[in-house]
Amino acid sequence: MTLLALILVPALAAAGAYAHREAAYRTGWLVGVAALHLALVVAVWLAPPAAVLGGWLAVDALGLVVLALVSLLFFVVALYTVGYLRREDPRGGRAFVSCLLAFLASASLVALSHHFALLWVGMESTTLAVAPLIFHRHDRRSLEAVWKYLVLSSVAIALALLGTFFLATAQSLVAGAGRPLVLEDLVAAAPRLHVAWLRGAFIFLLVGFGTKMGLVPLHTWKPDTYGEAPSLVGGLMAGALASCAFLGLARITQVVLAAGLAAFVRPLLIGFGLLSLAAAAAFMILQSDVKRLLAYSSIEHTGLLVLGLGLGGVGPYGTVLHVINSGLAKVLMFLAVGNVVLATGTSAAAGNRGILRTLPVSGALLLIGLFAVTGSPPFGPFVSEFTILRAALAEGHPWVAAGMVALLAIVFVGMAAMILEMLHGERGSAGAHAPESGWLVVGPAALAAAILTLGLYIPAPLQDALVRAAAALGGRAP
Amino acid sequence: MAFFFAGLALILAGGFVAVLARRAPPVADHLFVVLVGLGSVVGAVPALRVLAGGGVVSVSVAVALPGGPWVFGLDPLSAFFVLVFLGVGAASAMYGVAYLGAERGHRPVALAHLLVAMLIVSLALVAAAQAAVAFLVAWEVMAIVAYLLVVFESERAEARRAGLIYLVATHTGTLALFVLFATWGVRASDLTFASLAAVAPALPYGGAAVLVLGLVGFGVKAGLVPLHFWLPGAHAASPSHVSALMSGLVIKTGIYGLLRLVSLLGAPPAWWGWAVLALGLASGVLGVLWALAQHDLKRLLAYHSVENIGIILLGLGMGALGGAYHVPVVAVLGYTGAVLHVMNHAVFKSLLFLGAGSVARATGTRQIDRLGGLSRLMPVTWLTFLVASAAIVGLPPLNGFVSEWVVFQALLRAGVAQGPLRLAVFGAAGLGLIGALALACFAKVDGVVFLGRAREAEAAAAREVGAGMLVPMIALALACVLIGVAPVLVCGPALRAGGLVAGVGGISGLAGVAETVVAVRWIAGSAVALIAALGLGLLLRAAILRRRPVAVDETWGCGYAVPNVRMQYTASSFAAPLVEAYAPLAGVHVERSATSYATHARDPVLELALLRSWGRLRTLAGRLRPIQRGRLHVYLLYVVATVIALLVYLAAAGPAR
Amino acid sequence: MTVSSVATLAAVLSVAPALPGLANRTKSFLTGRRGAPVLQLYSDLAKLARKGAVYSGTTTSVFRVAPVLAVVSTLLAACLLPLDGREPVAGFTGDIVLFAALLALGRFAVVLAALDTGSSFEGMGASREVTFAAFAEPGLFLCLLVLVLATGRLSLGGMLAAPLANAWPTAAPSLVMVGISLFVLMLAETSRVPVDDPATHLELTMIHEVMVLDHSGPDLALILYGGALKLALFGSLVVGVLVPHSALDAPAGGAVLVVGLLGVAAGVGVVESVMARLRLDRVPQFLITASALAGFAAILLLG
Amino acid sequence: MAQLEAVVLILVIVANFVTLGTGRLTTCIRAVALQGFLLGLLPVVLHAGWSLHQIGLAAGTIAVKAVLLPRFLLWAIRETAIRREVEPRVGYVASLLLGAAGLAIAFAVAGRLPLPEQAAALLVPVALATVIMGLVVLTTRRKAVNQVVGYLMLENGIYLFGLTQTERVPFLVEVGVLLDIFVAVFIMGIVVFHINREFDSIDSARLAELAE
Repeated sequence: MTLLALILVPALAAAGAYAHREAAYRTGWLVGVAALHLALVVAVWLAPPAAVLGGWLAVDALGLVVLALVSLLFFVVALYTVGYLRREDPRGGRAFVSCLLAFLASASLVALSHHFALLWVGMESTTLAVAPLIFHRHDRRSLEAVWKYLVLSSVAIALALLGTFFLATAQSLVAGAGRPLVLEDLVAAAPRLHVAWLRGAFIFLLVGFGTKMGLVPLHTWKPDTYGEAPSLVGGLMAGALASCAFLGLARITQVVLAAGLAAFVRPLLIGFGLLSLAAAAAFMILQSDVKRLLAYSSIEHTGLLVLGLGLGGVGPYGTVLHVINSGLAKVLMFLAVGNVVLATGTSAAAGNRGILRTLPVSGALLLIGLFAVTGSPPFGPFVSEFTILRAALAEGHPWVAAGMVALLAIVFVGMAAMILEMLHGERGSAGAHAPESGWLVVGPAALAAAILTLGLYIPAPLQDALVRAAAALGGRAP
Repeated sequence: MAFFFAGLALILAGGFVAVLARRAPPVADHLFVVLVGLGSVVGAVPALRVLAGGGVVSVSVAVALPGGPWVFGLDPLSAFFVLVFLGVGAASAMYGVAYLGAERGHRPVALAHLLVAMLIVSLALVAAAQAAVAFLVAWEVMAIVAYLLVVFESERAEARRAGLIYLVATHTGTLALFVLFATWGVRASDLTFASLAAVAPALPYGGAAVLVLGLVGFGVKAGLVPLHFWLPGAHAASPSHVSALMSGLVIKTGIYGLLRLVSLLGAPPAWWGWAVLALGLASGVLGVLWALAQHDLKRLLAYHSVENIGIILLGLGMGALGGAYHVPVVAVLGYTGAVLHVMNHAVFKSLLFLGAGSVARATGTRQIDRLGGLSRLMPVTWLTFLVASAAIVGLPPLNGFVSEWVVFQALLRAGVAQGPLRLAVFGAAGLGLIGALALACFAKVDGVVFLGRAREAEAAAAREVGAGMLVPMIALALACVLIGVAPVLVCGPALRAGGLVAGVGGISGLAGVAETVVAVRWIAGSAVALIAALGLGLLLRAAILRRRPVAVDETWGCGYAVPNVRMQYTASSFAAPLVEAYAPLAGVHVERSATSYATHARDPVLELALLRSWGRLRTLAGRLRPIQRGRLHVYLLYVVATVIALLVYLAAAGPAR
Repeated sequence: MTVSSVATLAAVLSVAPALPGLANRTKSFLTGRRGAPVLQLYSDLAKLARKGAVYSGTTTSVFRVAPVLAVVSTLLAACLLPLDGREPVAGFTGDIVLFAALLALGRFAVVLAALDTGSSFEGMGASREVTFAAFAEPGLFLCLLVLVLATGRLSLGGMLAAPLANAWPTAAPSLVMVGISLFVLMLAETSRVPVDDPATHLELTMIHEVMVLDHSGPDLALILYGGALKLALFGSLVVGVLVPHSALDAPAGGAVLVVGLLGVAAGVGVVESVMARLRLDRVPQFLITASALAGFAAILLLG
Repeated sequence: MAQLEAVVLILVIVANFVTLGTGRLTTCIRAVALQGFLLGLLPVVLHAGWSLHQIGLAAGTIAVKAVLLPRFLLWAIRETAIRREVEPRVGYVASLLLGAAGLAIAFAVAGRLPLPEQAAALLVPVALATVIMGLVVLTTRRKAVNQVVGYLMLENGIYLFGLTQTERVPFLVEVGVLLDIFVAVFIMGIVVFHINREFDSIDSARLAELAE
């Protein structure tokens, strides 16, 4: 029941939020539901319930990690939303909260699905739930952004559906392969599944979910969308939505690896990983808009995720850990940048200077976020990136390691050059700055603390989940 | 180890007190000074015990992170560095309190104190870490904190630029270290140093990859040529006590890293030793040549750090070569010289930067050619600065001579060895050249800044700085003299550290080492003799002159009737013959006309190589822009093309699993 | 420290002021003039020591300490040389570095004193001094390391005594080259033609002389004596390398040295009379040639 | 039944070619609506049994794909009074040729694929061809509405392929899929409507302000 509640509570709450006219009530509702969801996740973590709906909804380590991350990030974003909605009043404010909650419901569905078609439904729902959030300004630029996002995501996700059907076909061609499209049965029967169809399924699901993750060259919607969406939505997309999309890719990878197709998929994943890193690095060093910069940073991290997944060894462990770490770091960055944009009204780097002096708390958080997101010790992403690097070297890919490190260096230059100039630079014409409200900084501050903690210490339950998730993805604990 | 951590905690507490009590500056300042001082003393206790011959101590923290437990420990090498870091760190931090006091109104001074405390703590932890992940964490915290201190005066574009270049350089170096430890740890059970040392013999190609990565990763931090490009800007842009910390201590962590690498890896192959020796020579000679061409006092001192890193590397390279050619005396002396020069350079270079800070505070400028005659107005600063400059030049009876002497011993002993190692003896000539050039440069600095007459009004109006700044400077100057006069105090510990790196057990059993220990006593004796003879000579001179008429007049103007201050020889002119002789090597641009003469030093690595390559990279990246022109149908085509490419891959994959 | 080493040192100290005089006298003789007496410097020193002093108001104590330091450091350096051919007054493994450092200390003091006056002429002299020193220093080290390579000893006392005599049969070409190289370096270090001209009267062309323009009285005496001592010091090195006399008895060894020194001084005079002064920008080439010669000598020994 | 099935599938192909070849937006939309209707018929045609599952699916498909979405799109272009021409980036003839090539590829590929026995011989190639032609429309048409049409074609093709797996994909999931597609097109329609109001055109080529 808990599993169903995780999906239904936010879904019903979305409808409930739409029904209420009073804005203050809606934000309270949002925070309450987010807290409840988080509590439910904790309960699930402490006592994992049995699968429901004939095995369609279940928890395993990988899903749990993503679910917990989504829930935590959503809670932080919900707190931020309280402060945000006091400062900005998006058109169609009622739909804003509803769409956020709908996103939570569909993301939870993705995290809990152990059925590929259901997973697809959840994934498409997340796409659609987010679209109105991007569009809330109703101006030309956000229109363009949402249009590109919608078309590209929908086309990609349609291809993922085709891949799902391929997977079903691969399963249907062998007798006794268990329940259709249920993850556990697919994994169990994987060695017997039809190879050609399985490979085809992987390719289409890779394109589909890869687009949602933002793998190069399927990433084109990301900078536009992240650049135009409100920062908290950008954060949610970069932190939670991308993690869900990664989960989809991880699920099919689980099946193909179990089928013994490692030699087929690993070069693909490594190739996409490096390509994404390279393109992100190239576009970052020319960037002039901080939110677009963050979008490319997100693409970079996506590249690292698939890279770790493709490397094997301790790579998958690093990847799953990096899902958490990069998710936290990206939301931290987006929310801190959000505060800056709220104060100055622009996300152009040139329009934001001397943030550490005008917005000391947000500035400090942005600074921490910069070092965290670029994988500097002692922050969490360092641990995961370092693990992925170790995987590259241990699995005999020294050139991949060299490329990865060289690109990370370029990425660092790109990010540091812009963000540090924003933090320290001289203010030209300073606008009026509202003081930083507690709602706007408590969430990112908590994230910063969490990232620092994960860089120094991984709690035992999390460690346990990571090891099991890595094992499911063909990896081992470092 | 309890004392060690307690000391670090006290230092950190001092930093936090400075922030928390910032509304009551006198209280905060005093508490900060007391806590940092106390913490340094307490934290140094275990290090002293180890260096005095006590056993190696360590403590292991089981963290649930990939890479195994975090081990912190003190062996002679770590202990030596910890001692340097805490001692010089505390002196600089105390100086900083008085130095920054004037800026309390418009800059977050309390935060700077906290950052300095954090910097000292992270430095000590870098030296004490005995596990890769703990090391990297301490390493990067140190780098980031140092960055924040470099951009303390962030309203100046110069500081921001220097800070960014520093940060990028150090982060790139850190990335190289990531690869280093990841490569090394491929076969190790975890990433503690003990496990890494255990698998060292199995590394492919004798650990060539690790050694090269170490040179890059640690080399950036140490600032060896050509990886020094970040150093002058960062050191010049920082507040002066931070420059002292950066130049005296932070860059030494790069040397520590190399020494630690060698101690874990075992004797490196000969090619590495030759490479380090060559890099050391290049850094030493080019560093001092670039320094000669500088006009900014702090930039000049920064380039001297490059030079001294070169000297340290000469020692390190000799250590490696001694190990590679199985001449343990050379190995031990080389490493010992390196370690000793680390300490000495930390002392006199931080003192020089503090002196430069006092000059800048008192006059408001760092331009050497605007200064002059400060020795009368700032006698204590002058005296300490003079001691430090004589020390950095390597003159007896001061500490710089002692460590350069040890490095010379390693170089010369290579000459009396057998085989290809003898070739290294030419390094001695190089070191001689470096010393002579350094003498020229510090004659210029001392002469133009402190002697003669003030060239501009700001120098004429200078006043001696307060006691808060003078006391740390005097302490460091006394340390220069003490080590110079009683080198026995530090040579024993340094030999232990050097012996550890060289992997030689009973170092005192080596004939050459015993000889060196005897020679060090002779050096002490000669220092005393020199001081005594000088004193005697001065007394004699005073006695003679007491009965003679002594007049005071103008400087002899060679017949020119009205000499004025503008006629004094400037720093540019002073250095001109040398700078011009080496101009092609040093990338110096000379501008001269009938009435003026000016040299412009551009850092060839930064300006000519790196920034140009970066520009090219940006141009290249710019060519990729058309990929994202905003056209949705093109984006859709990418999706289609990806599908097609993947299907082709699928078709090529063949039927097998 | 032996009686003979101290006695020889004393002898060298007392002979030193005669050396510049002898060099000048030789030069005068060869150029057909009478010239000043050989012992002129003794009377100069005596006269200066009796005088008072005039100081520039710009100068500080640096200016007053420097002459003493210059003499003291040269003196201590002389203690390291085995003047009698067998043993120095004091010495230890690796003292060749101390030797070079003591000479550098003296130079540092004199240069700072020059800068202390604030005079553009003295600044110019100081600039030239450190410049040429920077070219001479590697040469000195190369010479010393040739001796290290030839004898296997790291102390001046060791290498210039018996081991050097033993090395002559095998390393003669190298040692001759080092002797020449040291002679050239001596010309530079002691400001003789062709590097500098002690007899010039135009400040703009001076190196050493212009640095000490402001010194007067006893200070100037110290400077002059220090210069003479430096000549004796390098002369002893040259003699020690070219004429190993460790096999002789103490008085004989000392006598060989003194005679050798006089010979070196005469040699300086000969050089001064046959060579013109080099243009300032040619001096580095001259010194580099000397260094190269020593470097070549070292390579010969390594081969 | 086999002939009926073949007729339906051929009509699907015809609808594809009409979409590719016509110059009128409304024709495009109507062709896709026809396709949706045919898709609704197919489960019934393929599997003679009249299970509740199949009827429900057929009804839902026809309601969404043949009625609701086309009407909504027609409303959107009528409300915004846009010009009704297709304005392709690639000419009609070229589009048709591309479609034909896609059809050929689809048949060639499908012939080599190992298929479940129950799948009809024509179904898979037609599905793949529809997918390809949907992608052709998506990438060669200027107008936003037209791209929605392309997306619908793509979805239809995938739906056709899914028909080989109907008994393996549960009803609930199919409803979910259908609902998702409906919402997707609905939101796209709204966006198209807004685009037109903001830009006075639904030429998606004008939407290139966000770029590097």
